[in-house]
Amino acid sequence: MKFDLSALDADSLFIALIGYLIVFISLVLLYFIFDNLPRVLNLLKRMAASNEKLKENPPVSSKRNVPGEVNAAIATSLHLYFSEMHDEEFTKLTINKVSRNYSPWSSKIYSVMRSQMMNK
Amino acid sequence: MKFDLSALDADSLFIALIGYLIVFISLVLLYFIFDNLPRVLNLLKRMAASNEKLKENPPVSSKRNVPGEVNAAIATSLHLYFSEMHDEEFTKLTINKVSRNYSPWSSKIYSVMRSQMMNK
Amino acid sequence: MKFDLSALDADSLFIALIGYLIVFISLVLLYFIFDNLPRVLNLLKRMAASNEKLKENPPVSSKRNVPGEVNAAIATSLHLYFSEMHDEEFTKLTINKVSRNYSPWSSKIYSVMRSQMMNK
Amino acid sequence: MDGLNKFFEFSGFANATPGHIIMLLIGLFFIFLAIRYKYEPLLLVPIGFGILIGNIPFVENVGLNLGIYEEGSVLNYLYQGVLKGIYPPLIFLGIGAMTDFSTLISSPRLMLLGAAAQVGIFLTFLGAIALGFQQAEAGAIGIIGGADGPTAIFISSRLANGLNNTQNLIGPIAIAAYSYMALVPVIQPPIMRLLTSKAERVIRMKPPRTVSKTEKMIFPILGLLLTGFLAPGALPLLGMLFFGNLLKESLVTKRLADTARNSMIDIVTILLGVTVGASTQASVFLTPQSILIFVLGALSFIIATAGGITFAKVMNMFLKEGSKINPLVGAAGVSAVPDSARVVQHEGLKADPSNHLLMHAMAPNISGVIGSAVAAGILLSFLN
Amino acid sequence: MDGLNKFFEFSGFANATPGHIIMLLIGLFFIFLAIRYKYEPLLLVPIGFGILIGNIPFVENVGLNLGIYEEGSVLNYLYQGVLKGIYPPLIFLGIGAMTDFSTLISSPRLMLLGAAAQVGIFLTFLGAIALGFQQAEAGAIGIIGGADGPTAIFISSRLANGLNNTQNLIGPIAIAAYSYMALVPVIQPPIMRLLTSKAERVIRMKPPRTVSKTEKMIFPILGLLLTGFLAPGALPLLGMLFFGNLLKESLVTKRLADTARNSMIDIVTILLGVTVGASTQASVFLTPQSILIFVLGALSFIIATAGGITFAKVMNMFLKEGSKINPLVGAAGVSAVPDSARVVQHEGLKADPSNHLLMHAMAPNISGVIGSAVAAGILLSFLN
Amino acid sequence: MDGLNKFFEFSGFANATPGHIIMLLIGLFFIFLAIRYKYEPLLLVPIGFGILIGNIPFVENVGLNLGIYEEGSVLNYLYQGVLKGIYPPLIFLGIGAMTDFSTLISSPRLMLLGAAAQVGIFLTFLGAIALGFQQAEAGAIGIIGGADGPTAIFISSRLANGLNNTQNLIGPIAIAAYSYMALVPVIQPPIMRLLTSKAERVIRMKPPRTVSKTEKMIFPILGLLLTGFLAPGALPLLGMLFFGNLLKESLVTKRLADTARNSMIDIVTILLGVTVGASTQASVFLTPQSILIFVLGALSFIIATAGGITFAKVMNMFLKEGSKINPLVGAAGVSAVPDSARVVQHEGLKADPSNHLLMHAMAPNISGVIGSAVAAGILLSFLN
Ligand code: NA
Ligand code: NA
Ligand code: NA
Repeated sequence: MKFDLSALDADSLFIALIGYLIVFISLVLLYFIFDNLPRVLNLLKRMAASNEKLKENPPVSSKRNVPGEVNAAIATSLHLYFSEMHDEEFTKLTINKVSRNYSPWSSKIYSVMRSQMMNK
Repeated sequence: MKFDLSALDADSLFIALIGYLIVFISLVLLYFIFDNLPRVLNLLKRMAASNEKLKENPPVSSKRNVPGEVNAAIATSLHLYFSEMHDEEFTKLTINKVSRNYSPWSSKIYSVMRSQMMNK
Repeated sequence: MKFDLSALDADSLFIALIGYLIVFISLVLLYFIFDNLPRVLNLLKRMAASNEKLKENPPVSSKRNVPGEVNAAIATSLHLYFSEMHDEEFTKLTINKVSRNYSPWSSKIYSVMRSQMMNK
Repeated sequence: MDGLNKFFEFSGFANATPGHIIMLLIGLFFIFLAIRYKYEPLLLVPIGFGILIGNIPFVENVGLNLGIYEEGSVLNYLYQGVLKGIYPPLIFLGIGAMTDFSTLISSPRLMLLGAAAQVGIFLTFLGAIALGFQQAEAGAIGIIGGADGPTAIFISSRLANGLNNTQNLIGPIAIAAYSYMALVPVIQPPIMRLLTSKAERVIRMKPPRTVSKTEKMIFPILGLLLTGFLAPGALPLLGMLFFGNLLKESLVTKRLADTARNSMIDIVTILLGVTVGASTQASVFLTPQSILIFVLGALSFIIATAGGITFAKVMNMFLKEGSKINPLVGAAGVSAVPDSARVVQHEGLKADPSNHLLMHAMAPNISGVIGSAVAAGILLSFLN
Repeated sequence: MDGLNKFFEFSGFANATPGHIIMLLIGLFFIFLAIRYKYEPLLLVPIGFGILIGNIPFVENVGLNLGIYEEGSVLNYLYQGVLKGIYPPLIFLGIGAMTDFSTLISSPRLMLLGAAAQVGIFLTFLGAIALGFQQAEAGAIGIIGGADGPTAIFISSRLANGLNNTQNLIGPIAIAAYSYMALVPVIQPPIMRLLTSKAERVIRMKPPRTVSKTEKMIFPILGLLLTGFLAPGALPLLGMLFFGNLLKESLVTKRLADTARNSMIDIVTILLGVTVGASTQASVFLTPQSILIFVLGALSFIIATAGGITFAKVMNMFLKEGSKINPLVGAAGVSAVPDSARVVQHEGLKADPSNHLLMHAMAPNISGVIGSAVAAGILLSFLN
Repeated sequence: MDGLNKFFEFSGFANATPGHIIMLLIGLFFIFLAIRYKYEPLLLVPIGFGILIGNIPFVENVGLNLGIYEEGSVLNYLYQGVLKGIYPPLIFLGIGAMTDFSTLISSPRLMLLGAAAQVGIFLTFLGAIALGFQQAEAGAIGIIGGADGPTAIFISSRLANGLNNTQNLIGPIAIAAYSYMALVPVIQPPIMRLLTSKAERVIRMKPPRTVSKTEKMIFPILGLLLTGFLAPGALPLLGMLFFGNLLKESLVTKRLADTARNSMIDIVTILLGVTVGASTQASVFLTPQSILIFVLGALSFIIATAGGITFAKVMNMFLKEGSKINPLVGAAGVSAVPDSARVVQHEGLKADPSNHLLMHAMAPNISGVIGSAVAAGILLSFLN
């Protein structure tokens, strides 16, 4: 096997050239986008700011806004009411674990579950 | 595509009806079972209670009952005897880890292993 | 189905015999190897000892020897310089996490990444 | 410049269609909902991003092997878990390992509400037939009313998978199911207020009793045997659900339960989410059927909610004072665990700020999962 | 009511046979053993529940795709890992990542006991032939004497998998292997007392020396090369075992070792357990062969134990006072890690309450694993 | 003794060739480098041990099913993930979930350096053709210059996989890529000193600005759309990379990101490493091609480094005082994350002990990954 430049057909040269070109184009575009992004975001923020006021407390959102902690607290207290064995540590655990919640049905099941798991 | 009730053949109606029926049957049965389970369990517990006395200390069970902690402790002490580098923390670690034991051969290997891992 | 010793052809007996033999051979060899390994290692250690002196500070190795901690520390300080929100705990976290580093490109990326992740 | 042409032919710019743009916007919207409102983020983020990946315009069947429907593409390999119905049972395994059935064991009568709500499935099934879908397809569409992502995906992978002259409706059905599950807090409250009187909404219920470890261990075993004998078709789902739960409750297989409910379910969720998303390639997804499916899905959620509430009111006719059921709790029977239970809690608090229904709602909520899995099993055995 | 009939035909009630009931009871018994006595819970719970899932009576080959032997069913897909012999090597990978070979390195002569105990494998192999099994099947059955679940499953997936006119004995062999491993504390003690004198049982042994990190790193590498050259057939198992161990001992791949010995092995264990369990479908499992396999399995455990002990006594003839081996330690050669080592420890304490044999027993115990894997490799190369 | 002969025929002693010995030594050398110098241990240990496993001499195609190229062997099943290009995207998913793109977002102009360095890929591509490789093979070889293991494996699995009369070069290409990535600290410094003046090496750069959470969330989305439209062929890699990154930055899918960057990527890394290693079976690996590939690989790394540095110097001509770029930073454009960035840091410190370039080097370093993935996508669409 010898090094034979004549093997370099136009096609291959094209590919190399255009390929390199496109790599540049992609990253140049990314450059332009993220160079200007901050400006764009500030603009959007200002627009968003106004929407916020509307979005902040409609039924849905407010429903959503029953924060996990509060809810876990309720569940916990509900629970402590009829649970037998439980102690401070467990309760703390519950509240802490609220963040790690999960379920393919909903990402909020776990917080509820945790509090129930206590009577195990 | 229009909504055409005439498309509803008897077969489909049957399926819907029977399907819904069976869903109910399953959960009704589960209801009955778990409504009565506590009673049944108490019954069994009383029966079990007597068996316990027999089951509690036959060779097998007693063999099994060399509790992991004790054994880990033995292994540890055995180990400390000829180990070079070890400290209080490690020892604690060992005892604590006893619960997390595992092996497809047996779920008790890990406790033994842990105590050995100490001289690494 | 009855127990029929005549079913035991020479071939099967051979297999059993040779099989058992080989099992022994393998473990006997392992025995010899690891019975003598300590001696061999001491020998090598003595040889290695001399190589150490050469190996210890060539360009490569020294390059490598910029220890992860130091580097993470640099990265951290660099970072703290232009980061907004950060606190003692984060910094500690960073240094601690240095060991858990990983990347299919290199096992050292994570330490660098960790320190950057701080401004999240 | 033949080369440049070839590059351009392959680029997204040459192949973009309005359909692609629409789908990309939908994908972005899913991601927005997940991040901004935390609607099911663990599903909407992967699905949303999957929609983006699947709808970048590229040339198919030129050996590039990018499309999820092109044999030999990476996405296609990962998609097999959806197509063969392997991911949903594994997810149920993880769910079982993280779900506590106590509430359900302690107040079993509430399970009936979980059964009642499944009416949504069967009426939607009939509705789909009336709209001209084939029986098999109709069955898969009906399950949207089960408010249970994995169940919907599993059954559509069996009944509406593009084989034996059905259409492949897995994508639309999955997307519809998850969308409405995310919108439960929007869909249910009006119906709940419509069907219940103030007097009913303030009914207080006794706290459930505590449940023994033994009961918890027995539940998955009896649950399997009973549902298995009645609806073997539900085995792949319920078998794994109860298996995972036994790993959790046996107390001697903790490390397996931990892995099942963490790394295992996470890995499957990532792969399922992104491939289901990518399976919504414009060419396949933007069809009149998809729109019909979304309409039917909305109806099934409404019917299911109404079914649960009404049945609670019926039960109250036979229950003596003091042991009556707050009909709001019936709405949790649709499952969509645990969102609908939280909606119940929230509506209950509105009617009486000191009346917490959450724990009571969990029972029908979880039994609704079993209910819809059984329904799926039945439909499978009748329709495949 | 054609509909109701169809439902009934599909339900478990219509299809239940005495076989199903027997298997269901066996499954429940496994779960009971695991929870009540903690016998190998990480295996008996998944296997036991798998037996339940596999023996819910359902109609096969009507497109329902429920059976583990029906192509296209979820169980069948997961079962491929058993059938193709993929799960066992992955489990060995995890085992290697959690096993410490120090004891074995520090007192290598005890490895011979691990070799001796493998006599159980080869005599059982001959016994199986005498009972009319084919050579290949006999080889798979013999490995039960290796007291090593994954090895038994791997070799039976190669030699007794229902192909080239062998029967599929994977289920019975796996169940037998795991059952007897769980019963080691019942099977071994009588034999140990029978074959040893009080004087022998009280022999004390020197504590093993400490082992250097370097030795630990070298072990998996030399172990691979040596066993690989002698018995290439053992590579899939031992290659992975030593690979996992190097991940652990190299000290530079900690995160890989952690994953291998935690989430990875857990996931594989769950899938292997439940599918092996489900593969015991009554129709396939309840055969005279299975009973013969259980008989042969019991024998192989007894022979292996006797072999280990006897060889220890033989070695003592050549060892000078003070460096003699306590023959009880020989019993650990069967592996069944680490139960048989614990039995040794326990029997030793009975003879002399201050004589702890555990650490000494670990060496033959672990080398027994290598020994049976090598045996498996040999049998594979001769019999496939 | 027919039996003994048969055993011997199967043993490694009968089948060992000089090739086997050479490969075994190479494998041991990889492991040595990983443990002694911590060169990429997470890859060199699995690959090194894989080389050992794959080069234990055994008889192929006698039904033993040991070889990675024998259908039905365990290694062959695990190797499918490499052969079908499934592992690399999953690794990119994990990488995305652990990579922080802040530096790149905060000083985007440095991305151009990551583009410039990709010249190594295309010149090597031409060089390979000049050496008589076919276009497709040449493309795969060129990507070695991308200094990116997974990308190299992915593209060679597509372009040089032994199908449509190409040779299977996956093994040599992967080994070359990882070897040179490990040797970056040896290869780059001389070139850096050769191409830069002392004055240039001491240039100080402004610390990058802080980046907002929103920017981080937007990056993976825009990154996907842009690169996807321009080079759809890069989707399998970049789609997953950006997907993983969104899981990380969305802040609402933390548990998925954790699993993706821990257990998931670890499992894939273990399997990819050991199978890539085992795929270097002497018979396949020890060919003149492999040697040429190693030569070309070395060249591509050198060219790439030079390309990055030179382009930085070119940029400086157009940049006003104070905002000039330290050309050393250009060397990081080859990726080999983060080693080349560390080399830059180290060389920078040599020139000025108080000038830390690490953070600046990360930008071209990471954009180099995107750059080579795009290059791979282009080559795929042109060459497959
Ligand atoms: Na439901
Ligand atoms: Na053994
Ligand atoms: Na690169």
